[in-house]
Amino acid sequence: MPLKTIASLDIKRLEILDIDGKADKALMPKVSDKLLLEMYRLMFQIRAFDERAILLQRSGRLGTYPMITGQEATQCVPPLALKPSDWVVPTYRGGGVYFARGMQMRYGLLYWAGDDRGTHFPEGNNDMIFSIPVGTHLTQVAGLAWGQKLNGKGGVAMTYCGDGTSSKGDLHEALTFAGQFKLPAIYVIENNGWAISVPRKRQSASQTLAQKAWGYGVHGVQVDGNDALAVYAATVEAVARARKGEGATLIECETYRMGHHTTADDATRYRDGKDVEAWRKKDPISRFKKFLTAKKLWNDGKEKNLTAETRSWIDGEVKAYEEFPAPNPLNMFADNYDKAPRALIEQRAELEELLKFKGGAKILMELPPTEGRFP
Amino acid sequence: MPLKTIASLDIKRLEILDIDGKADKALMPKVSDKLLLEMYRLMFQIRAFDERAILLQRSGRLGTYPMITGQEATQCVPPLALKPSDWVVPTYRGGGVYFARGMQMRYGLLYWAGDDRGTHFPEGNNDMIFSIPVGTHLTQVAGLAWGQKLNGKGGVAMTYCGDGTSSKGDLHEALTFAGQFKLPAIYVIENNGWAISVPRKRQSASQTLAQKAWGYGVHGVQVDGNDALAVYAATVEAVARARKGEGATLIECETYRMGHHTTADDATRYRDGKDVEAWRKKDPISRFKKFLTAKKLWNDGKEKNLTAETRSWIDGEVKAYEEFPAPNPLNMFADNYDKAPRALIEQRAELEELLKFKGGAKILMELPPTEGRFP
Amino acid sequence: MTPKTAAPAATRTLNLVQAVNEALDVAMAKDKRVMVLGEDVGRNGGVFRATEGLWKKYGDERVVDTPLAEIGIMGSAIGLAISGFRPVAEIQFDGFMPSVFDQVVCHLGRIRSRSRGKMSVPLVLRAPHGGLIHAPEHHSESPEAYFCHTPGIKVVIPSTPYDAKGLLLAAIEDPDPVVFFEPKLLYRSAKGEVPGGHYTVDIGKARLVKEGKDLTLLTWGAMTVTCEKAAERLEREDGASVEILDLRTLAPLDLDAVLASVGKTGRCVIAHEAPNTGSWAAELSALIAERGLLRLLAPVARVGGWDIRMPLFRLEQYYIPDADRVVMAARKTLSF
Amino acid sequence: MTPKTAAPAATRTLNLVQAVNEALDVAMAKDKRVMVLGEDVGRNGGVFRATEGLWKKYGDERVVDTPLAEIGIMGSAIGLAISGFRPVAEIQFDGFMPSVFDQVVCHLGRIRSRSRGKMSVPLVLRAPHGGLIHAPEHHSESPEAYFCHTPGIKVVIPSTPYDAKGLLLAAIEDPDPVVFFEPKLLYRSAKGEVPGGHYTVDIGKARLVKEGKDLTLLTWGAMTVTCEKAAERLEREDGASVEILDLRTLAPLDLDAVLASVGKTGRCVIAHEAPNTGSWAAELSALIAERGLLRLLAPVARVGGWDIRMPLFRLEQYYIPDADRVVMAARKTLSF
Ligand SMILES: Cc1ncc(C[n+]2csc(CCOP(=O)(O)OP(=O)(O)O)c2C)c(N)n1
Ligand SMILES: Cc1ncc(C[n+]2csc(CCOP(=O)(O)OP(=O)(O)O)c2C)c(N)n1
Ligand SMILES: [Mg+2]
Ligand SMILES: [Mg+2]
Repeated sequence: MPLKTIASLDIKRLEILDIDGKADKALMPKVSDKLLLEMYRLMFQIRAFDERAILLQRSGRLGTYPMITGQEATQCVPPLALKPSDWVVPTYRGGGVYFARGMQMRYGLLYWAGDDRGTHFPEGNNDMIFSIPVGTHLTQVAGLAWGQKLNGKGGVAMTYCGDGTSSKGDLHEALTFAGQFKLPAIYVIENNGWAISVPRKRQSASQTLAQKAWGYGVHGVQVDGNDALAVYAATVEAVARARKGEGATLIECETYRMGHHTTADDATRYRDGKDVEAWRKKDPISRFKKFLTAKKLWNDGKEKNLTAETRSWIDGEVKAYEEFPAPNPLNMFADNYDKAPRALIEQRAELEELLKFKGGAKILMELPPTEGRFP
Repeated sequence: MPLKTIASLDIKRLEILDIDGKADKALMPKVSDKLLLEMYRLMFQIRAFDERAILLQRSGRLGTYPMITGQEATQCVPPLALKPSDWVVPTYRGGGVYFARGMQMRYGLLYWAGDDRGTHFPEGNNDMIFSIPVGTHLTQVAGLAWGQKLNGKGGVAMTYCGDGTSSKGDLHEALTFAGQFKLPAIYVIENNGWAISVPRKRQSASQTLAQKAWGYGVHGVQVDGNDALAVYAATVEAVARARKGEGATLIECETYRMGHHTTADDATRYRDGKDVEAWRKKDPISRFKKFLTAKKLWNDGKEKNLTAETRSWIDGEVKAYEEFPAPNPLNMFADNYDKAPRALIEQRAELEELLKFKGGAKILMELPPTEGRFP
Repeated sequence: MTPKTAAPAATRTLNLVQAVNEALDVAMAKDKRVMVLGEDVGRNGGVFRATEGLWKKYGDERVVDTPLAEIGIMGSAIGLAISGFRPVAEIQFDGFMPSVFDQVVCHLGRIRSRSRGKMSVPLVLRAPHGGLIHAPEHHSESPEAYFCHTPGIKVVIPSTPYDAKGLLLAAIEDPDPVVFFEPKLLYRSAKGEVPGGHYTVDIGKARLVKEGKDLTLLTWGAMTVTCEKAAERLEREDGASVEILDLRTLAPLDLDAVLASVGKTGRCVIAHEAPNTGSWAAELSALIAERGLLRLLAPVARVGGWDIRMPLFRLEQYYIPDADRVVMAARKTLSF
Repeated sequence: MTPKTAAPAATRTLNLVQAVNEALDVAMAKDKRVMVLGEDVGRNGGVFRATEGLWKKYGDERVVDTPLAEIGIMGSAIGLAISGFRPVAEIQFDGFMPSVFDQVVCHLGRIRSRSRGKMSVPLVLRAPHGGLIHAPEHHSESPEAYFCHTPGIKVVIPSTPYDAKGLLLAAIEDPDPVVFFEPKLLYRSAKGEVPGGHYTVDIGKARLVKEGKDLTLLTWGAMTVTCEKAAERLEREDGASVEILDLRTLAPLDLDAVLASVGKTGRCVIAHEAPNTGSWAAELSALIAERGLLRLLAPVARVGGWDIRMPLFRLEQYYIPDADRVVMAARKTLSF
């Protein structure tokens, strides 16, 4: 039936670097050679790190691990548009984000080995550990952005969620707040095509995920998530918008999960290898390498050095990780409250009693020193 | 930054009847004179009923009551596009919807008097009592629509939520399911400008609420919710879409809450009388009356008869409501399970003991008979 | 019951909702980081008027009418608290709290330990509590057990205006998250002397309402008043000496006070409004018997709501225990 | 433990997840109204393979991979159940159940009474339960207490393949909503004889794992196996005769079985995985002392998780009670 149009919306997609590494001059963002090389280093190193982490898991030296292979641009680039004092909250598939924020990867390994001491970020960074129940961090990040706004220092808050997670009501309430209060927030939907075994097209009938933004008065854009330059340009624009007090942005980064969901998953059960191969051509790293090489910023020699450098860096991180002594079981009672209530004091004593029951009176001496505050 | 547009959407608004009662011929839906008169009767009667209910509440003969004054078109018209076997789930502000579905209003009064026996719908209707925690019914209605789809008889499910409620994550997950599974669902957002004291513009930064549909692959449209013809046309189209298996529709009916939020609220604390006056000009009933009168379907004589008829109908409903005997306290234990577990049998006996303690041994004889199934 | 910080002389008679309102006012005046957010808490002053006047006084930035989205309220309050603010978030009714359980169970009490002490969440989650105000379904709930079973959070529920103000100020100043229940039946009916200005009542300490030798009535919230009525009858009609303990803080529990009282009387009736099975009263009954078995002269009795959906309000007085039910249970316990 | 309907001869050794899978298969073959919905339950067969093969066999319409939206899963399952279907909804891990509490607490168990018996919600909400599989945070939770405190729903948790199949079939056929927990530690480690075809195990009946005279170990889920180890040690090292009761159904509780066993032994240790305070063990401990005070020879002891966030998995074996902790508690109880 004919009627009058009262709102017109469109969704734009940003692509700058084609798969042969040619950049669209018109869209090229301002970015120094140094930063271009840093982007490459981060993507290159995190991929090598991921490969090693998978080997560690396969050989029983690490717990279940979520690799980011194929999503390096979406993960490593956005943090480069931020300050340490800006908040960043990735998802569990966030190794590249934390790495770009300067985290020592030994802690990432420690976390996935099931050790709480793995939750450890660089001093002065406003980094937060991800939420395992997906999406539950999204409204919290609205609060972090709100805090930045109230502090009035131009700080922002950036967070990630997956294509699957975009179906959670949490995103709706988070964007409602972000739009209503014009919060300096950047929501990156890392659309890697899959939510474990559920493909993007079975996740939502929405043509794009970026267009969800229009339902909240939030700016929305889709970018080629395997194109470091496009990801960078979109992030820089969103961060500028946020710092200027012009509100929140939803960036859908379209990328692809090249690996299994985690080392505990077997993607061959539910997806066709052909898609994976098709996406391999769009690989964010090789594409970016072609670009750097054409720009004479990169060559085989540099690649060889970086490869060697990376191997020894990873060896160092793995060694540091494996040298962590077993945690003292009593640590779990630390830092649950500013002041532990009576029940926890009793329960901790009961655990001590259990440890003695198991290992004899001297066991408490033999255990590593406790960490954290108690009571 | 320039980039390519990959998705576009226009949000349309439907208006047919102007405030002088002139209808736009081009948009006029097919509707019989009989149905036009039925629309008027329903709107006219429910308004009179509301006025009486408020008086009852003010004089202590009824509990807190949510009036619909000003929203008669949005409430009474959509059900007219449905069959009894289609599901309908209104909100607590749903008197007009239930009335249009044929409910005896004595039950509406009984419900708002705090009597569970007020939950009573016409035999054969697929009506459901509203959810007091707003929005929590929205995903349930997706399930009801899903059931209709699986039953393959062309049935649909229609539900309402307010502008405030549209901020709940429940709507997001409901529309995600409705879009993904192409459910025969109609979601009516009854945008009456207020969520208690919070005005629409402070509820969401989205230009319209209708455009939220776009984020789910659901059809969205805004209509003048005080225009019975526009509401009817939009509903008929949505129902047809649903019956044909073409998926769900989100209809934003823009109307206005002329009264307080409920009889427990005092709107003068937070809103300007001027807005209310401005909206009075757009009154759905007087506008529709002008239309009918111009069409020679209505005149003062008929109005006089309807007024008298309505008064005696209301008198009858109020009388019937007030003649309900007090409920037997033991009723509360009925119908909690198909078979009551041991604990409830013990607890019901304990209540009997309490009643005896209060009223003496014979009290149980004096109480009205119990209703419902137990154990 | 004595204020931690000496209270200014000026004390007036206030009701419970006025005491809550005054606590918020004092806290906001004292600490710029304190914010109030929720549905209708601003211009409208809250549906129970608990935030009356604050919006005018402290403005849009510190007294915020939020969209109708409880996960948004709870999650953004957590983010604000992590950022160094002191949000006081309101959920309009107890019955709507389940929509924030996800944030409460998965995050609220875990963030401090998950971050290994680097982060804390010093927020207060306020909500009205309990029934008997003739409200619709979901407006008369007592969900405390869900929160008390969740590690890392404190649960407080005052029953007097004095405690309401002092405990709310303590809750706002507490470095950890506090769920603060306000017995809505007492909002206007409970009146009492309340000092002006700032004072706090310690979280984690029960209030001895009255001393007694034969029986302990253990209770919280509006049921405290019901227990006072029941005790008065038991003393008059049965000549029993009844002690009443108002927990005030449910978690962390003032176990010393509970065990001391029941250790003395040997008999205990626990009265509360929630569905009895799996309620907080179960934890109390269990602890009393586990820790004081040999001092019990009779089984602990629980008087609570029935294990069913609370009926609409015409029958709510038969669902929520009244003085008669407490008296009945007390007599069985006394004559055991 | 004897099947209600005679089981066909053919019994094989299955593990617990295979038993769950077979129950779903039998139910779907028997009743066209039965549907399975959840995340990754279709083509992938569930992250634990509980729904393996069902999608191939019954197709897209009856085995549905849903979007990642738990409220949507729970709410639409409620709507489907009201419509006459028999949805079996899966929440992928216990730790994600809080996101459906809103539907569970506000609606799931209330719709029958709210509609005055006109509507019912015959659905099953399946979720893995408990810890010790070295999973990340929120993957090792035991949220049963939240559900057991909520009226109108049943809560079931088998610890053997035989019970898993028979109870799941009973749950699917039950006219009321059933929350069905599956101890994930036992998915593969618990093996046992399981009859082919259709049989049911009554909901609401505890399983006597072994008889004993001196002490009752009351437990459920994976902790049943821990209690068997502890009992074996107590009999060998202490010469104690230990009875083990596996509740199987938490709500409605088989109170007769509990009181009969503790009435006989006079001593009881309750072992479970959840944070102990406010847990279902509290309700059990309370009931035992309230109803059987004079038959208790020692205080009831609860052995549960600590009242803190469960640490990441390197320390989980110190959080979840092991046989040593049960033995320690049992010895104190026996020597009281
Ligand atoms: C609330 C919640 N439900 C379910 C899960 C189990 N789960 C873990 S990851 C995942 C898929 C997430 O997909 P997506 O959001 O696309 O992120 P991706 O894994 O692709 O990075 C699921 C269902 C969870 N962690 N939290
Ligand atoms: C989940 C939930 N939160 C809060 C409330 C309290 N409440 C009742 S009605 C209402 C406003 C609803 O506004 P809207 O959705 O626009 O519907 P309207 O009242 O205008 O018809 C609120 C906040 C509720 N009932 N449920
Ligand atoms: Mg994904
Ligand atoms: Mg409204």
